[in-house]
Amino acid sequence: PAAAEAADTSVNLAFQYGLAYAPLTIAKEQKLIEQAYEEATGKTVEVTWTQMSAGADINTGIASGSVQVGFMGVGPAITGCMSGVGYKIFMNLSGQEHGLMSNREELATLEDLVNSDEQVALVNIGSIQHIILAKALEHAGFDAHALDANLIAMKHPDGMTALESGNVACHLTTNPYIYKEREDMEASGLHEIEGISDVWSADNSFIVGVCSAELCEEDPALYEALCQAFAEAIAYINEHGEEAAKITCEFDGTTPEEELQYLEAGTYATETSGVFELATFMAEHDFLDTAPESFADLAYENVEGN
Amino acid sequence: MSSVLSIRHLKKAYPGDPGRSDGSVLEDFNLELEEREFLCILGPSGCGKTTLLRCIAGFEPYEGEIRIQDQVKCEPGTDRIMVFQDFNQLFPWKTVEKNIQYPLRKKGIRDKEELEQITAEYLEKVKLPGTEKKYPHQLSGGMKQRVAIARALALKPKIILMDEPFAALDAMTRNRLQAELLHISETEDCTFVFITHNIQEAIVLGSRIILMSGSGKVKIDHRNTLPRPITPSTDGYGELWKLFHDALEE
Amino acid sequence: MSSVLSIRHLKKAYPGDPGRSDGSVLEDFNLELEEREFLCILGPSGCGKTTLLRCIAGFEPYEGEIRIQDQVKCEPGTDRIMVFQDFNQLFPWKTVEKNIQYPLRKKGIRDKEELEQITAEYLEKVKLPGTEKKYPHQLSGGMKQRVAIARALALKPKIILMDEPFAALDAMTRNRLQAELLHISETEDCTFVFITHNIQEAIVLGSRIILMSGSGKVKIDHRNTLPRPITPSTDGYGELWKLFHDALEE
Amino acid sequence: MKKEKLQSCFVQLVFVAAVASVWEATARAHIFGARSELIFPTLEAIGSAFVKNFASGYAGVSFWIYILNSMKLLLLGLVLGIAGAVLFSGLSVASRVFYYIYNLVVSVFDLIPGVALLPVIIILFGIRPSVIVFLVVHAVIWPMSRNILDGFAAIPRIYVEAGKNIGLNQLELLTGVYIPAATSYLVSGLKVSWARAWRGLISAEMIFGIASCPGIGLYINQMRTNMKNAEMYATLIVIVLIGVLVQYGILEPIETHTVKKWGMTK
Amino acid sequence: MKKEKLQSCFVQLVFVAAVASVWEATARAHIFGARSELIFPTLEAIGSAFVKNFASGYAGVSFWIYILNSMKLLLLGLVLGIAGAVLFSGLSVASRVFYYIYNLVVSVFDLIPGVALLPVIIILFGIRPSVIVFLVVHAVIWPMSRNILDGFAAIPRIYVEAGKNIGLNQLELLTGVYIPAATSYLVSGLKVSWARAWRGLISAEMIFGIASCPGIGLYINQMRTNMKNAEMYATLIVIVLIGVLVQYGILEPIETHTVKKWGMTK
Ligand SMILES: Nc1ncnc2c1ncn2[C@@H]1O[C@H](COP(=O)(O)OP(=O)(O)OP(=O)(O)O)[C@@H](O)[C@H]1O
Ligand SMILES: Nc1ncnc2c1ncn2[C@@H]1O[C@H](COP(=O)(O)OP(=O)(O)OP(=O)(O)O)[C@@H](O)[C@H]1O
Ligand SMILES: [Mg+2]
Ligand SMILES: [Mg+2]
Repeated sequence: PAAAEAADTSVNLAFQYGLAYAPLTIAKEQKLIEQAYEEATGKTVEVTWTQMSAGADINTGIASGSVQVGFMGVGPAITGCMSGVGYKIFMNLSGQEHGLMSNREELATLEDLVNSDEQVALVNIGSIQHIILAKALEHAGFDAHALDANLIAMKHPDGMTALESGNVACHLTTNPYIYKEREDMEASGLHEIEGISDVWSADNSFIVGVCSAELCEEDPALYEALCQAFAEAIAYINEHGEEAAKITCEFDGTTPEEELQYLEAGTYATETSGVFELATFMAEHDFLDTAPESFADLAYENVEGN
Repeated sequence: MSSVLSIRHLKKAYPGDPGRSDGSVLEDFNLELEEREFLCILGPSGCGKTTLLRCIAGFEPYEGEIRIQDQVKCEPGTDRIMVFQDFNQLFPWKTVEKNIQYPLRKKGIRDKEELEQITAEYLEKVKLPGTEKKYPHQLSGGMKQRVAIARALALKPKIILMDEPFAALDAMTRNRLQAELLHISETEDCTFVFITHNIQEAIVLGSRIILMSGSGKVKIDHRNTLPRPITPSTDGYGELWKLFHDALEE
Repeated sequence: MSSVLSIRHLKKAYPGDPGRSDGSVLEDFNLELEEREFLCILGPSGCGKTTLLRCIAGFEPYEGEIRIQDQVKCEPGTDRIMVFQDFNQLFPWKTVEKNIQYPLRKKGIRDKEELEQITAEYLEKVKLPGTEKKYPHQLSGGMKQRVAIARALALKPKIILMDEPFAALDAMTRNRLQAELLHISETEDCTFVFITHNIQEAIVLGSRIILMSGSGKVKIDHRNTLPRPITPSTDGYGELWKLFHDALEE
Repeated sequence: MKKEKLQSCFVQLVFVAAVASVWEATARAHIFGARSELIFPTLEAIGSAFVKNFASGYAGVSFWIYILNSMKLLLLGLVLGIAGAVLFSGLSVASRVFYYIYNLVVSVFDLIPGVALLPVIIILFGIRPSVIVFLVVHAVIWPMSRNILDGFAAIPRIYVEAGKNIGLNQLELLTGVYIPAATSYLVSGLKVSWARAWRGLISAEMIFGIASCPGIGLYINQMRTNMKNAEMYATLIVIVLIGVLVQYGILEPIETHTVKKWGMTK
Repeated sequence: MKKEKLQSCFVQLVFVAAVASVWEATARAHIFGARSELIFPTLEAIGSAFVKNFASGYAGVSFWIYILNSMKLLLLGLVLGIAGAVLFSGLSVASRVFYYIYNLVVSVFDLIPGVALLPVIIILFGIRPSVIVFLVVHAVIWPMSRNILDGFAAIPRIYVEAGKNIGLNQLELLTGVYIPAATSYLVSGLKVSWARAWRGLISAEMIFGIASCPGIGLYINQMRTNMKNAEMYATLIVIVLIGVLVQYGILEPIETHTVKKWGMTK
């Protein structure tokens, strides 16, 4: 703490819970930001990590200036960019596979689902999972909002509990829950409803990092260090999967083997993918008030991707 | 006449309170009360009169045996109705009228007119007509006591336990209520246990008078044979008064 | 002697209560009390005695004027200490001792020994030595009243307002406390307003006796000139007693 | 009485006006950086969001529907919670053994956050609005029980004795003595419970949103997610208005017509 | 007294054993599908998770640290909340105008869920542990104030009059009469507040976990996210144990040494 007080500058980072945030754990544990900043400038930086359970709180934190950097689902990030919270995407963090699982035999396809009044659990109404479902529906030739009235918002683990105990018909979820549910296919009589992977894969940007405009403009050195540190963390996961899994498994409550499997199933990369397209889709289907004109409305110049 | 109340070897000590030297308020207290007796209890303040009454009423745990009409009773019941010493014994959430009628209802009287008639009758007896709709907090101390007396009398219990019921009343009201009690005692099948500090009152009312010593023992147990109605000018009144007065002075 | 208490055109009605026919408990009530007088108030139950005392003490809003030593006082204060009619006036969270000492402390007496000495002295006066460490709920009704009396007397206020303080006491204790009050009244600079239902008590104690009618008016205002100490055998006692007794009977 | 009521209204209005002015001044001062307006909207923005809420609703659903849905679940949960509290506290009066158990149950369950119970609730109740009702009950029943239990313990002994004396049985004692004598505790408990129920409902709807039965909690959550702070505050105002209305329109009159009338409270 | 205590302990133990058996039977019946064990773990699993919690902690941080961090924030919030409630309720006794205002403030703020205040709190306090403290205060101060205000209103008039009579000023009246006379309300309020504080803390830490100061709420949230229900229940047991310990170890003795000793409650 004594050293921290003497730090030349400081930065507050906020993120959420789950495997998708694994690179942050690496960066935090290996103090990559501190190192990168010191190498570049010779000065020290104090980094505070806060875990919040909703992207909305991170948005408020950034808007009020008490948080400078946040990581969240691409959905809230796009909303934040367009509603003037004062940040843009400064890098991609990860992409994760999504899937729609069901415990009702009669629900084999999206069409069956649309024609039934069975319920679909997902993490939040208006969340990225909701948008993915809308995309899948549109892709399959239905109205994007055809299932809106059937949605049940609950946290991933609660959704899994509900699905496996037969209390909800379908659950749209992501890594690692989707894998656990797939593992249970035999035993619980679950099956997957196709259609999600057609419109969304682990290659799509799922979690992105956003950075306040102030930090980006006023402290380019720190901004650079952040970019560099997270790029390193991502590279570490991709190149030293086993070591990375050993570090992060404890946080995710898994064994290193399981963790490695999960990490490998995700895509960890700095380039965004499909963000602008997603934003356009959101604007077209009432998930967003104002449509971005170009990718530059959503991301800083240094960001590669679309 | 059979014994309506029989107390044998009653011992009462309050928990966590060493009490008197012998450690209890009442010890080896014995009393046999016959039907339709009017027992008055005299005794210095703090000698255990209220405690005795509370044991009879069934509000306190005790050692020994208390029998009502030959049955051991440890729980409170409608056969023994208590008029407490405390001014706040009426239910503050009920009007005077309802305070009187509620126990009657529980006793099985449901007819509205009958209830009203009884209420009026007993309020008349305690000189409180017109207070039916008042709440207890709107009454004076003496008025509250009188409503409590009316409530008890209206129930016509086997035994009435009264703890200084007239202490807060002026002489005239007191006289009237004394006459009322005497009348009830003479005409109805009712036994009284009546605590008072007023020797005159004890002599006027009691067919039997007990005087307790400061240590909770029965010091005098006197059967009052003066011819009724008793007034200070009745023959023998003076000696009796002196007997109790001197015993209290000791 | 100057007027220590002066009540002019006092009118008191309880809100939401039509009260008597004229709509108020007290109306155009006037009273001048000189220093070191001992005023006893008699009156039928419910006539407004307590109400009067509460107005003087400053616990009730009223119309008219009440002056204490020539100053208009509407708020309660330590110059007028009240002993309530209710048994539960002691602070239940304080022991007997602390109940007596707390007001003394507030009055500025901090010395522990002095406090203990005063406590012992006044508990002795009310015949309750040895109860220092008890809580009020462990006392009998009469004992609570006596502690409240001790608490008030220990404070040595200018005016003591007492609402039937001896009602729950046996004859002997009552006599002893009457003597105590007379002694205080003779030796100390203290004015008493004392409500009682006992005509004898009023005559024995009062240097002045007021009898209120059932409608809250002053019916008799008598300066008691019998030579002290007054006993029932004092010359003129009989007539005086009859005067008040008959007035109450009406 | 009447005068006091007026005076109290006046003071409260002045106070509300003062708070509103301070808010407005803060909002206009733009002291929270460039995005001040977003996170600290002006009264005007909140006001027009208020109007817009009612006028257009959200996601094609009228705002009234949100309110109605919430009120339905809220009232159901509140009634069940209060009834349960009264029932179990009543049983505690009748049986000492039950009292020991219930006292422990209240102490334990009052400590457990609703979210932690969610898995169990989902298993037991399925995915239905009843889950929210259950969470509201969970928010209400324990503090209410605590108030009732403690209120029952604190009623003057003489009333219970007077009740037993006139031959009341356990049930009659409960309804005829314990409940009226503890009314001031009960009313206090009702006030706390009413607030608990609102808070419980909002949090329940925020962690567990049912699209087919959307409530105010879901609405607030949507507004938060979409960074519509003005709308969020406007919705809060609606919640507060309903809450205060109930407090001053229902709970205070109850107080006036019971404990105040009986001289049991000031 | 002593005997009653023993009896109560015995009854409660029997009850806990009964509940545990039912839980165990349900868990062993495997009635909740393939992952029944995960969703509804056996006592053995919970027990070993309990041991593991303490033995190895989580993410390299000892479990004690989580407890300690939480307790620190909890106590701070609790003390501030209670002190604030006493202070403001006290002022309400002294000034009628203040009473009107405070009564309104309590009614309004008690209705607002902590999450909804979060934006304002974040703006005012930034992202710091003090936000959690603030949320705990918010959970405690309003119900506590309600209890105190109502308790003050319900104390028998004669005590206040006796107090005024012996010349107590407003402050002395408060400490010398109002507070002791309302003790049974205060203790009841303390019990409710203590539970409120725990629940408030857990929810606060669940929506707002600070990695540098991780608390039990963060821990529970992690366990939930990782589908470690056994660990979650084990943590709940810790919460309940601490809560019940305080209730029976601190709050009940307070009751025994005040209102019970004074004969003001049974
Ligand atoms: N709840 C109690 N706990 C402990 N001691 C008590 C309790 N109630 C009464 N006592 C004690 O028991 C004794 C007798 O009390 P009791 O009330 O029976 O007296 P009493 O004869 O009715 O007196 P009084 O004429 O003053 O009403 C007293 O010494 C009193 O201190
Ligand atoms: N708080 C109140 N609200 C309404 N009416 C009241 C209130 N207090 C007293 N009264 C009424 O005022 C009248 C006088 O009451 P007060 O208590 O002064 O009588 P009192 O002379 O002291 O009688 P007692 O000798 O019985 O104590 C009574 O008729 C009573 O009903
Ligand atoms: Mg007695
Ligand atoms: Mg009176």
